[in-house]
Amino acid sequence: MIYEGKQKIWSEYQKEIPDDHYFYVRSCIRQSFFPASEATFLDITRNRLGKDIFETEHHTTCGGIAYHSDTIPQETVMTIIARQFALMAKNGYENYVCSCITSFGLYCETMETWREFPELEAKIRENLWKTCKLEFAKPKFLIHASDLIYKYRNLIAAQAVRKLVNVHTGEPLKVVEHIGCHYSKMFPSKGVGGAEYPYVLTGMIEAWGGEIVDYPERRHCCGFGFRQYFIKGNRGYSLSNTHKKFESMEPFKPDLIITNCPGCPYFLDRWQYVIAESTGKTYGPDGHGIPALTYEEVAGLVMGYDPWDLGLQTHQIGPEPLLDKMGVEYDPAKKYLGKNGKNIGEPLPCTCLKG
Amino acid sequence: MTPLFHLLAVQAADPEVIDRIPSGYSHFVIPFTIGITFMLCWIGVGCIRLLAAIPQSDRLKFWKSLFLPKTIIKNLKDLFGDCLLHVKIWQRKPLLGYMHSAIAFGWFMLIVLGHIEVALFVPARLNVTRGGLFYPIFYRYFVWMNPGHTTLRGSFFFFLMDFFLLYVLSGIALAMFKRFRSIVLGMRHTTKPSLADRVALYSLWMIFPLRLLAESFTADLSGGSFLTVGVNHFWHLLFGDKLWFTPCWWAYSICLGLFFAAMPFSRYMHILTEVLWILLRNAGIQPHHPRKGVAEAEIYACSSCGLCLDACPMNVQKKNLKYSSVYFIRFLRRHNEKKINAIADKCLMCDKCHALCPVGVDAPALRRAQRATVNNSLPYDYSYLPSACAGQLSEQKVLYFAGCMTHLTPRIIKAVDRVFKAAGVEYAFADRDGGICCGRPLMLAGKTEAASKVIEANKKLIVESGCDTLVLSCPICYKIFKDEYHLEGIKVVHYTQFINDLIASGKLKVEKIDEKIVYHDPCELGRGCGVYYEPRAALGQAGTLVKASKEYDESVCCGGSLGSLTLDTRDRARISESSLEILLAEDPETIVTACPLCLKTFSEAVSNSRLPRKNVAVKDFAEVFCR
Amino acid sequence: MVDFGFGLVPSSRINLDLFDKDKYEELAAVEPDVRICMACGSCTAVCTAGKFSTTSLREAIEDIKNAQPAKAVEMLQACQLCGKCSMVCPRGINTRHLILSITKTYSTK
Amino acid sequence: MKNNILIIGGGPAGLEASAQLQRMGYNVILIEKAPKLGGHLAKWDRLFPDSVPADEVLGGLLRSAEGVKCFTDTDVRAINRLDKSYNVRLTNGITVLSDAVLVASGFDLFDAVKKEEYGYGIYDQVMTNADLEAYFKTGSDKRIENPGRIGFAHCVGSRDEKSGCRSCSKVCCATAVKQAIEIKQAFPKAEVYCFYMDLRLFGRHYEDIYLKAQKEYGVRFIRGRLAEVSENYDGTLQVKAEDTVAGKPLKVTLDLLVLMSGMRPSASGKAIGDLLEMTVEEDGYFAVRSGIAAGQRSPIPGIFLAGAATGPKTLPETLADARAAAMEIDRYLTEIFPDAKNYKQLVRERW
Repeated sequence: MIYEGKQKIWSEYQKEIPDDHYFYVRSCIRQSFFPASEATFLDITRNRLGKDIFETEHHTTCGGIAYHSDTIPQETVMTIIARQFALMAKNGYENYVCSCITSFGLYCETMETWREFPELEAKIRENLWKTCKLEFAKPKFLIHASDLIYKYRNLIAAQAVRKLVNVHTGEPLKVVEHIGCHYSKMFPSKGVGGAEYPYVLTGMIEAWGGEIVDYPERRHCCGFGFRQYFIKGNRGYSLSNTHKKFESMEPFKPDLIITNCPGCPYFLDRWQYVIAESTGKTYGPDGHGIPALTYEEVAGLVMGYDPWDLGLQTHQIGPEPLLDKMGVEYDPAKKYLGKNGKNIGEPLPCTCLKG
Repeated sequence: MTPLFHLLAVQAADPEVIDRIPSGYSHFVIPFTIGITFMLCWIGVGCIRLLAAIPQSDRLKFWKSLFLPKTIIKNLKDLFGDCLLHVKIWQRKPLLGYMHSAIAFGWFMLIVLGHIEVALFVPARLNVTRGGLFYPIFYRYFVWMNPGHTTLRGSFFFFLMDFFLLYVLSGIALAMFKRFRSIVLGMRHTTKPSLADRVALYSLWMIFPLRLLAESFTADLSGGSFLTVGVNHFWHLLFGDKLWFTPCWWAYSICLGLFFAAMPFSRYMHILTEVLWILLRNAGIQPHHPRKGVAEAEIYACSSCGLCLDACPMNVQKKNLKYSSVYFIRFLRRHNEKKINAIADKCLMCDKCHALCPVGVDAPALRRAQRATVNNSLPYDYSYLPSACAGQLSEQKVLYFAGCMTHLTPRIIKAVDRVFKAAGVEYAFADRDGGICCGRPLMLAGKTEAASKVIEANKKLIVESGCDTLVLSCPICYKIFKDEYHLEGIKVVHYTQFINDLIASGKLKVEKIDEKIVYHDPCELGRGCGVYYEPRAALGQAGTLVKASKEYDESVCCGGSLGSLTLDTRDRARISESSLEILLAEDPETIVTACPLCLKTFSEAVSNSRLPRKNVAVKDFAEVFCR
Repeated sequence: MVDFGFGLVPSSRINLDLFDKDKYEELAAVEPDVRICMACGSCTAVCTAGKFSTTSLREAIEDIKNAQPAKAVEMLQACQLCGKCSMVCPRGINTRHLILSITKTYSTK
Repeated sequence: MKNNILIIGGGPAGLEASAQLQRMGYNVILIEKAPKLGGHLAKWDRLFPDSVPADEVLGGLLRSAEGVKCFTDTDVRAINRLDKSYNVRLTNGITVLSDAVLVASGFDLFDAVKKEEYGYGIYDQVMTNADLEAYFKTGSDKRIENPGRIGFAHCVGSRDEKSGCRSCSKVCCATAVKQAIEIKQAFPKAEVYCFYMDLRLFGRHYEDIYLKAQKEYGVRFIRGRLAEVSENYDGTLQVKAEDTVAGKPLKVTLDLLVLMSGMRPSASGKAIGDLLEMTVEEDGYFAVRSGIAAGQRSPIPGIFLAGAATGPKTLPETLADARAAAMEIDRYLTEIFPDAKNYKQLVRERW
């Protein structure tokens, strides 16, 4: 691997990310899968970095899942998106930050479509007026939440209490980065580092002291694939795709997977369990899995957040070996206690996969 | 010195023959006795083994055949004609025929007459316990001719013995000459002899000159005729009375011994095995295995004469000589599996070697059997056959089956249709939309079991069509439909025959035009099915038929044959070219053939070959009758 | 093991890393023509058996080269050795011998 | 009077045209921006289809062009069109008054880095056709150490609108087949795969080397564009393509991947074109008066074109094109140029 070659490509895919005043929209599924991630994001940006970041309870789904499952037409989706933009404008913001990759891709797609077909934009404007009596303004900057963390990666590193380093060996942790497909594969120029060698997560890992693992199937989808997962008859394909990725990364012995998409950490996490329980194969050391975390969780870990506040207990793959490696202190007794101190319920033990 | 007139004396008084060596034994007979005993044991054991390897039913058939008058006559005719007189060689190459018959028949007569002499003059010596094995052979050594009691009978035998000895010697002289200049005897290629062959060959060459030497040395004592006595006089003139006849008899015996000892390992085994093979062949027994049973007889019946070398179409290139039948049989004999398979697969199966073989060794059948040992067990899946043959054919008396290859030469289908229409023949087209294969290629490749499945499916289709005549334009199909389909009540004809009948019965009018036509005999049609006459008769009506330099059963394969599994395109092209040359001997304007493969091959060869003549037309048989 | 009602799906992907070179060389030694196919498909187009089954010599050669010999062997079982393919092959491949050789070399029976 | 002719580009086309024009008695000035004459030919080891040494061919070209005024390391600084002639200022300070200008600016090899998914410049074991030729010439390249499996990716930067090139580069298929054979000769035990979309082996003997590669060298040709390359743990490459003949996705591990970089219009040629205000077509190559009947004449009178400046060409095509250009220049300088009175009329009729 020639690092300079990659740097050359990264230098060609740089993206302008605004400094402050962001309009934040959450992800439908992240809120239920890993709710602490978005909370951590807001906490870091607002309280640790001191940025103005606004969110409104009126925003809705972008319609992306329905769109990619071919259940609603494009114009409907565009109108939903136009409404979100209207909310942003109404609240006086022009830097649109989304938590979801599907949304990000869809926003990019919509804006590009409008650019190519202005008559469609006019029609959507009309639709939005007819349905909601709202007028929208297109965002000046459309960015993904991970772009923001990428932008402030060095500030975060400066505030970090620990690095992505194995405290026992002193070796940097080996990190697999997994970018959501819709982040830059559709529009390479919209993503930091482009589509082939995306830099957005790599930049964070490098800044926080980890070592990036470049495994052969890194470009591939996590396996979610919308219709592949939603329809049970296709679910084997979803699983097989994830399996292919793990088979490919296995020889590199990664300590951690970092993701920036709602579905990816979920499927890279849960499918490890399914693979283990149905085939007996595990990919981490000693029957453990490889933890698949969100970038906010990783940022939180280096910044010294409590792992249970970061929601690491909501992962199927137990984070403890990783926490031990990083030297993170945690109270095992509090793992399944909610914010209110009550037990949130514990998963049953697995047969093959070690907690 | 025996005065000459004694030999001519008419009066005879007892005893005419006196034991010169009363014991009837001398040490010099040992080499011969060992040799012949070894050989007889070998052949005895071999015969038993061979007959044991034949299936029970075939063995029964064989024994029965020996007592059927019809086969007895045929056996006698073949044994005399093929083994002794070599009629088949005489027919094609007279000088070579003379050579073979001189050695075989001459030697045979020497042995028979020798035994008759012993039987007449010293009958007691025929007893095995009294030297019956060697005594008749070395008769002249052991006896003393009573000079005062020679008879006409005795002289007659002396004369015959000398005559046949001379006859054999002339054959041997030709054989020696052939070793060095085979072309004089009509053979372009001869076989490469193996070590045992060489030992046997040189012993054989030596046997008869030594016999002449030995017998001529003793001719003044034990009698002789014009040759031995004449030579005897010469020796006396040359050496006086000091004749070393014991060393000569030793040498003679050693050569005989060597020859017989080497015989089982050499080509000369054929002299005896041929008899068994002819008997088995005439009993109608087919080989089931390339090496065992009948095949063994066939293998050992091969005299390695090499006539098949020149016959083989592959041998336009010297590098392919090694694939000839004679070597195939030699390697079968030696159990050289690797070479056997390579040679078996290479053959075009044109059957010419079989047609020309002096002893009728069916090498292509052995090759097929050899292929079957490898290929018959290969997996196949013809589960689609029922659906492939499911269609309903329109009911017509005449059914035409084009076959796979004909579908690649649609001109044949078109021509057949036009001829049939012109002659008012109503017919159904069995495979208009493409049918399945006839099974012959599978058969040729040794996949007999798979072939039977294809045959079964086609047979059903044909029987259910309700036709009474099946016309085939492809000789490959024709061969297998005729031999293996057993379509009772349905006349299976090749379109050359059918069209010839149409012309003969006046249904098809043919206008004779001034066109020089040469007819190529497709292998499967000519040698395969014996159809030589009808196509020529029909073509004679349409134009001037000229000769090819080789035709009928000597016709050369076009090179496109499906028989070969491994012959490559370049080798095939060379064969096509030489085959074309043969056809163009009398400068015809048109080459006519009656096989889709030959048609395609020649059409391409005419334009691709390096031959100067490119304007010759290649036509299908039917096309001639619809111009 | 838990039955989730779904599981790993066998991959249809060709993995050339599984290609058995020795075996292929064994085949190429008996029938070198296997090397020169240019996948024009003439053989498949004229195939007598191909009209009634899914057999294709072109595809079988591909399968051999793509490390899927079992597919090739199975496909070629429908062949009747009629030889039409050898007549139309532009490269003059000895198709029938190739078919027999593939079956011989790769058949597990 | 001897006319001055300026030839821009000292590759095969420029050299051949110089030699021809010099033979005709013209005063030829050849400029080359590189320090050495020969263009891409000087960097190549052997040439398809017969593997003739490139040095031999270049040597021949140089010998026949002996006596031509040559400026290497020289580019054009400015060009003014006078009445009929061109006043050309060179970067070495010399000014040439030229009656005809031949642009033989050739081509650039596609920068394989731009095909990011192939990882040239990123993965250790990826090289280009030019790198491989350099290896054949020098015998050393750290990427080549007894490779077991070698892949050739055809059409890198050719027939790829995303790389900005719709058309075929014409020479890569034959080059790939040639290099596949040569690498097999160097490493007989290696397995060689060529990933192609169409094999465009149109020239005489080209099909022969294709057959030779299959038959004698066992090169495997896979119809499918190489789509993705990644690096394995051990530094080997995992490449993916579709075998479009089999209709199945395919992957294979390679020890070496050679990218067949195609031809792109020469960047420095384009700069000269800009100075001359020459028309460039959509594909980036210079426009000609007529692609069929006047392939060596630019739309501007007195400006001629030869070689790959007007699109991808094989070497023999380039040389033939250069000879044709020489003939065209001669025709122009004898039939049109001298007639000062009717010059414009003649140009209208005959250019």
